[in-house]
Amino acid sequence: MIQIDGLSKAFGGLQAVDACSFSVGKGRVTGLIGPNGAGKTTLFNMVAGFLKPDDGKVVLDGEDVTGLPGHVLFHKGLVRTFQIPHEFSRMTVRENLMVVPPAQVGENLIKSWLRWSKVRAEEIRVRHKVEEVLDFLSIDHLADELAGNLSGGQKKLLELGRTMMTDPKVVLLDEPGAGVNRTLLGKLAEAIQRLNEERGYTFCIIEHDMDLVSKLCDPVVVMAQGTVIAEGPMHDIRANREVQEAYLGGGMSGRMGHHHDVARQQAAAQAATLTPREAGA
Amino acid sequence: MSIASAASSATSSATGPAATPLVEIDKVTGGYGGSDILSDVELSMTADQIVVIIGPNGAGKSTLMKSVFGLVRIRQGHIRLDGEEITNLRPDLVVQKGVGYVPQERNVFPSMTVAENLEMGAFLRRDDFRPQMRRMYDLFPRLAERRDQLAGSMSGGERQMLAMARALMLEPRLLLLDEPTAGLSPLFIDQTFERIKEINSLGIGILMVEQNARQALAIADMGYVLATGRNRYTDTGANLLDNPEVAEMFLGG
Amino acid sequence: MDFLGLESYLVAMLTTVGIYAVLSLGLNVQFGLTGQINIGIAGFYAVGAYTAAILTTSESVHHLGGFGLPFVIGLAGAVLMSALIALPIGLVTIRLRSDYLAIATIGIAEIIRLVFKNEDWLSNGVRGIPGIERPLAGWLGTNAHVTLAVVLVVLAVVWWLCERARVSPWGRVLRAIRENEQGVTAAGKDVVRFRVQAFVVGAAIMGLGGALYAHVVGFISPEAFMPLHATFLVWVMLIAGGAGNNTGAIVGALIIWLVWSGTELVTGRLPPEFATQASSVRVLMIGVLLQVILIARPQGLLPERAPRAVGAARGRGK
Amino acid sequence: MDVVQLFVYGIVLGSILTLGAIGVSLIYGILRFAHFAQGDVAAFGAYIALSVVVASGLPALAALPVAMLAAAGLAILIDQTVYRRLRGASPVILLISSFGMALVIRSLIQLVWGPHNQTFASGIQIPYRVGGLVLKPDHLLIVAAAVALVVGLHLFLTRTRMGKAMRAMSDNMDLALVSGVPAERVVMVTWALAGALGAAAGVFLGMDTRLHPQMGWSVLLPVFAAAILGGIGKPYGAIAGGLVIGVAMEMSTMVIDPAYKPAVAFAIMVLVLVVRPQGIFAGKVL
Repeated sequence: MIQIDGLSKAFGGLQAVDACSFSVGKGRVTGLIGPNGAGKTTLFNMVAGFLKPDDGKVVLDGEDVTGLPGHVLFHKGLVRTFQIPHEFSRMTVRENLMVVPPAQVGENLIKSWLRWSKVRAEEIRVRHKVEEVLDFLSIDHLADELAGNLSGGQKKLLELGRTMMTDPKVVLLDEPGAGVNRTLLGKLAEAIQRLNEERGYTFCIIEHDMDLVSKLCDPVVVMAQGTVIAEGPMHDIRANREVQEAYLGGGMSGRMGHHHDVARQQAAAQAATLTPREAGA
Repeated sequence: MSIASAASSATSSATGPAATPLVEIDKVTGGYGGSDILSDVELSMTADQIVVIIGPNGAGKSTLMKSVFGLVRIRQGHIRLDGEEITNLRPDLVVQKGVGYVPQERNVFPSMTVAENLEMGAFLRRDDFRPQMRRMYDLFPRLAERRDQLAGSMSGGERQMLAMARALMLEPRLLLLDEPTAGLSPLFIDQTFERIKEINSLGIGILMVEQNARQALAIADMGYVLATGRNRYTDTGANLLDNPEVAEMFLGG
Repeated sequence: MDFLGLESYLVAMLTTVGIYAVLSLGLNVQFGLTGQINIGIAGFYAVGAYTAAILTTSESVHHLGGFGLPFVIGLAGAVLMSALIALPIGLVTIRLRSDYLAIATIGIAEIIRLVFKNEDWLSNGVRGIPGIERPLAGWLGTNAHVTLAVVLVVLAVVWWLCERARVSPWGRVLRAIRENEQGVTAAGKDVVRFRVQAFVVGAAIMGLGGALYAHVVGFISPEAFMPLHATFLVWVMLIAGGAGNNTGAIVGALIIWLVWSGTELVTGRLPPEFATQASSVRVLMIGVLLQVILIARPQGLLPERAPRAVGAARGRGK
Repeated sequence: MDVVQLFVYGIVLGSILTLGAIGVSLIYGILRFAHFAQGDVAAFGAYIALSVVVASGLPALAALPVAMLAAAGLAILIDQTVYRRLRGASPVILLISSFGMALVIRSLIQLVWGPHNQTFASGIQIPYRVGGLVLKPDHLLIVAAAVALVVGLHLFLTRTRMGKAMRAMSDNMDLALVSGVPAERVVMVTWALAGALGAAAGVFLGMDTRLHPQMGWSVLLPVFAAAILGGIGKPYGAIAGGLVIGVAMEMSTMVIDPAYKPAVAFAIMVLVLVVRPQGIFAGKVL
């Protein structure tokens, strides 16, 4: 569904994403994990059109969409959520969802004034869709609540709900589990799973909660230092030495082959500090 | 190896398990706003130690550190500094009690000079702080070279040095470091860890959160591994490095 | 005061309230729905007033026109002209942060006022344009009751248009932009387009208010478009009534005008030598009232309420 | 008129705008809102000076300290009675509040001193003639006093404990607070400085032209244009911004009707906001 090919982005001197390539399979739930600063969110922002890549290509369903702005990609079926929920606080949950469907007749003010019956008919359709979404997420009791009053977890559900208001080809979720309590997390996971299985949604998820990742995602892509270091089912990823090293911060020296001196120094420093431990053990 | 014996064997100069710990975090539960992030977390360290907190994202590492500094609402449990209760004390009062804190980001005054940043670090001092400033320039020669340069124009590594020096201006007993090597190049990471060891050798306790677990544990006396807001493993840095479960835990094992 | 005196006083007062209510509704589209701070209401108000005056007065050597066109054409021209002036301003300034937009609109209003003050060929400068006929005078006469009725009809139409705009998907996008712009972009909407539309629609309504004013008063000059009456009172009205609430905008206009003219009753009792001081006392009191509202009830008398969803189970819905 | 002559007038106006713009920038740097009553605080200062001049017969410059003190007091008073209660509210609310406060101050001025134009000194000053240049003694005084005030402010910001605390707070609020900077005291000093510098701007404006209750409002736009040009929140930028706007406004009279001078300030401001919203002189900050 999405092919990411050699995508790169540098901020100042820091190479945040470095020739990153992988693909998100149609109908799959692809997990994207990696230690902090691995470049996951930067990658997401580039794919979703919120950042322009320095180099590389993003192909969505066969079409080159590299560098297109966010609201254009939205209409091409690529929808994203944010790590920090971007809800409309002083609007009800229902209104939050009703904003989303594209090209509503009533978004034209003149038509809202003159063609109200048409606008009204569409509003009723959108409203039914909202009810369906709220029902699906089992937050229908919150429909008339102001979004600003929701808990962190409920806001995350609302973010997911917004993606369901269109018929997206692919949904990018940025840390859907962060700040969500256990009960709601179960609900969220179930919703993602059902959307994938029953409706064939394609997902790509950045997530730090490994339980959630292993429950939902296959395959899992691991990024470190701006590039993909492993890809496969979570089971294999866990056992992967390189991935473990990346999470411990030791993977770096291996990757810094072109900085021979630094790498050697580091190796020496590590060897030196390891010696007493071995002696002690 | 038991925790107690690990601690005493790891730090040859330790005054023994009976001495009052510099910091004692005693079954702390708390977080921001309504929800708890930490549950029943325990930690204890002496003044001569470097203690590292590691764990997967969202484990509550930074939150634990901020709880010492009064930036987190603690619902249950106690935090003591040299036996004195500092639970939920206001941050600037915690500073006055001898705790320096270096946040991960926005940790300098970018449009003030290096020297002025150090002065701001000493803002609460009424006595002559120039000797301490000279000591900081000795410890961080790079800062001495750039004393009249704006902090905002310095590299990430230099800024980290400045942030540490600034926090040391009040001559704290304890220095809290929140991911001091985040975003630094490997060369600066090494330098930063070197400086941290030096600071510790001056008799200042170091409590830090690090992503760069391997290198941090290598210089640590004790390591605390947190997961989902709870203590998961506590052992000497060396033992934790050796423990394959720790690595797997990062991946949700 | 005898009955007739009281009655004519009430009619005149309600007419003024009607004009202010139109301005307040215009500001509500910009600030209440979209969160745009326009401190240049006076500018669009003036454009509307001068446009209507030039279009409807009989030919004069002192200013452009007049063209002697009917009242309704004058209104339409006022709306169109203020929208046309607002469009380029909107396109240039709309991406600005709210406080920058505020200072920019002050500048716009000031420049518009300077143009009317200095360009004699256009507006007869400080001497102003006299002889603007009462609304529909040729048809219904110059009766004050007719004038009031016309103003109230226009107000009712504007209220209806604003209310429809608010509950429509268009208004929903505006309110969403006010709350979180990035979230609206992520929902595929072109934020800039909507913001410009809101600014232009609000300005057009203010222009309409200006046209009404010109016809009600019969004479306009740059003095009438100083920021105090034309901008500040409108802001106090909308804040007091409830930003985001169209009915609140009207109620606010009524109440604040009552207070404003009430203060005149108080200061009117002062000896005549204090006449100039008296007007200052009134502004002072309104200024203090605004501070009290902002501190004690920032949401206003009638706070914003979510529009009832179309097709909801209750009411006539499906 | 001669280009050089207009340039000199521009410098004079620029000095006045600079003082006002520094006040706006200081307030923005610490409290993060655009203070729309700054012009009227300046006008208040000018009128206080007028009262002193009338009562004592001293020249306006001698009344400056009293005016600055009074305006500082007024600024602290409005902060303590109104803005303090709105801290934590959105900047939009504070902005509207300050817009209302501007009118309160203006009507107070009108109430106390009347609505008419007034001047500090009647009679015509005998100008110095240097080459073809006409220099009024007041102009020299204004520029000299403005330079002295700016230097004084610079010394305060860079040499004193409180000045450094102010810069620290504007730079990184959280870090300043944990460093033990007394926030409310800094806020009060900020208001005092902004009020005092505003009063100086008002007095100089009154010396240069005349006093009238609208003077604060009419100078607000160029003052903000100067602050924005210099990068709002950055007092050193405000100096450059003020001079650029002042000179541009005066020089523009060669090509356009002098009545449209405010439009020049506006045009420069909009250009800056659209092309470079962080200000032309970003980088050199408080």
